[in-house]
Amino acid sequence: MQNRRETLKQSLAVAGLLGATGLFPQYALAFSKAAFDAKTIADAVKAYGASAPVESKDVTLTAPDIAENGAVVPLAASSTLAGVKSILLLVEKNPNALSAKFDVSDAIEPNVATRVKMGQTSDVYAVVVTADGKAHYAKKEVKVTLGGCGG
Amino acid sequence: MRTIHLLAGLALAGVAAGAWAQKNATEAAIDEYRAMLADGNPAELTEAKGEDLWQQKRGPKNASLEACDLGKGPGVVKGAFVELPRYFADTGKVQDLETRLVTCMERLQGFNGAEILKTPWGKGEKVNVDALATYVAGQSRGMAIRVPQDKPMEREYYEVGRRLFFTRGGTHDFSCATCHGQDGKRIRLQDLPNLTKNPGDNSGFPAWPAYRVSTGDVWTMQHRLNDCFRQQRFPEPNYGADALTALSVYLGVNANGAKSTAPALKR
Amino acid sequence: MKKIAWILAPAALAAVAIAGCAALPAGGGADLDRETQQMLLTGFHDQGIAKMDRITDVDDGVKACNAADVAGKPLDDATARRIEETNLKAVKWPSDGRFLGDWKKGEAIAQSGRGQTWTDDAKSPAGGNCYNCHQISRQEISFGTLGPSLYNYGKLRGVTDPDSAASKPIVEYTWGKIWNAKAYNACSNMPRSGHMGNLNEQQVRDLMALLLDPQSPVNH
Amino acid sequence: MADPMRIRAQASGDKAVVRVLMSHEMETGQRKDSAGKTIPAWHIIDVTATHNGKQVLSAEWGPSVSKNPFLQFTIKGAKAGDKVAVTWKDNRGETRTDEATVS
Repeated sequence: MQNRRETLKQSLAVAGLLGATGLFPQYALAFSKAAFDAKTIADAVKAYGASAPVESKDVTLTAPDIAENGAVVPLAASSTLAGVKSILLLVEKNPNALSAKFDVSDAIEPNVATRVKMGQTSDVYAVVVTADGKAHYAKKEVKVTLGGCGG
Repeated sequence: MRTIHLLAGLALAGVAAGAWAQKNATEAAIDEYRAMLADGNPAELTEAKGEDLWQQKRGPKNASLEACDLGKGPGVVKGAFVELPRYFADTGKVQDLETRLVTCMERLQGFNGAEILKTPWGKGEKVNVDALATYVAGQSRGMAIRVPQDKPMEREYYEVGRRLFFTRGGTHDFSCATCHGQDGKRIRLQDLPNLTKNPGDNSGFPAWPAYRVSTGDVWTMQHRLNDCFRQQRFPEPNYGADALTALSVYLGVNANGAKSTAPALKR
Repeated sequence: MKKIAWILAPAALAAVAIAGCAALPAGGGADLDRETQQMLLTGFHDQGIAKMDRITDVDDGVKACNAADVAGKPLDDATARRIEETNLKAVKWPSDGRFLGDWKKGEAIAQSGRGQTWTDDAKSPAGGNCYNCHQISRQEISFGTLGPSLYNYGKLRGVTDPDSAASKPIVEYTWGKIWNAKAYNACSNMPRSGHMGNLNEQQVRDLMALLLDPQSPVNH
Repeated sequence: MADPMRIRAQASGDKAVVRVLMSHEMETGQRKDSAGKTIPAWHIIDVTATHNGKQVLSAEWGPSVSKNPFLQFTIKGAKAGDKVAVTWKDNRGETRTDEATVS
């Protein structure tokens, strides 16, 4: 069970990642205050209230536990939520966290897959934004291993 | 005293079991990763490019390669890959897929074969040889390897290849057999096919050309062997050298009966 | 001269073929050995720091192991002992008597698979290639299995104080093994890291610490 | 000109799964060449897909999508014989469109 403080931290981490993408001006402030000290958490929560991203079991992120090679990491994201507008794939520890943003029409299922580069072991997030402007996410850690002869 | 020994034994068994369980979980995760990538191998892009190059009129003679004899008669592509390397009477040599393609590019299209052999990886006509090899290999997908040993020179190359395979050298005393002479071993998390056995598994000889995830391009067998020798800390083999063809004959004959997976997807 | 011999060789082989001989060249193994050497000489070239002497200038012990592999038989005991003795004599022991360095540096050396290839430069320090073949610390899950697991290496061997007299035999053996693996196993798959100049004395000390220092993650 | 894509669109039931492979370097702009010079970023920034001419998906990509990108999505109500087209555009302004028939 996550306690409330941890939940807030994670929510803000996602808000921070989203803010860093520049695609969601409403999260930009959260990013600028992404340092996880108590004051910032309090401020950011006040600023965003209910619209802070929430972890949701209605979002499914499919990713390997271990990537044999960080150059190609298969990721798939889907959702059972109604009114999905966009699906984002983010790698927390990449130089640019956002890998891809898919704008989904009613003509396709909210279910996309691609492959991304990961510089190191990191949490990966699938964020689903619904028509009401809310962000829902799933996350998973993907371990990136060293391989081959290494020379 | 006995109790202490017993406890120590248990502790050691615990450590060993822990390591084993971790290894299995890791291996299962790596298998899962590979399965996720199996559908959608970028080698398909190279294959399509190679098919186009095969049919295109190119080179000083403005000719296609459709009359190229890869060992099963002019223009026969299907099934050619699984029977290479083989002896070719018109060159008097045992040739592998890449050197044979260079011969065709020289004779049919008028390219300078010696120039192509000297071209660095990823440049000029070398890229096209790689694409052509990928296309040709793809046309034998799922077929059993049957590298011939009918001609004396083919048998001689097998024997020389076998000797090269066991040649230690360089600063690390590595031979091909150091890594590829036993069953069930790995470097880091990568499984090492035992290349001394027949038919072995089809992740060795029958997998190349292959798309390499780590480099983001297709490597032919020539390129694979070149980089093996680099990691062996040997001097560099010449592209198309008889030594590499001989090694390929050894690997190919050992793989006879295994199903071709080329162009495969590799780490 | 070499070139002429090379051109003549296929002609000789063709003659064998015409004679309808289904077997290999009349000279058998010796001819094939010569042809193998010839293909090595004509099929490789100097590249970067990797020069031809790496395949022409191979010591007799290595040659004997190669021949044994080709024959498919292990070396006879006497030859194996002789190779091991020669290699053991060549082990250079630590100049100041200190066997252990810094396990943290040792871990970095064990992780690195770089060094001595034609794409490496002679000035940058080489790695030990250790994780390529061995499990070492528990934290690193990407390890090879060509060599035995070295996890708990010191602990399993009862090394609580590497400086103690009781630990001396295992400490010395470990140094010798890293410096020149063929001192204990004539045809070992393990590189002779010190002997061949791949790792320097300090790097070997650091690897020793990784394996034997009770503080190293290898031992807890 | 950029090499063609590989598009496979397979109908199953009342939908079609589309798998796309694109030929692109996807250079991150973070890497250096052997001389130590930064290799400039060069990657796909925009992908769109249409079903019988009607746009069904648009995507924005960063440099961390893998080289020779793979994309999979599922079109509702697509059947054998329908046309699926995919277009990408990169940060140098180069673009490529390929089309496949649902099978």
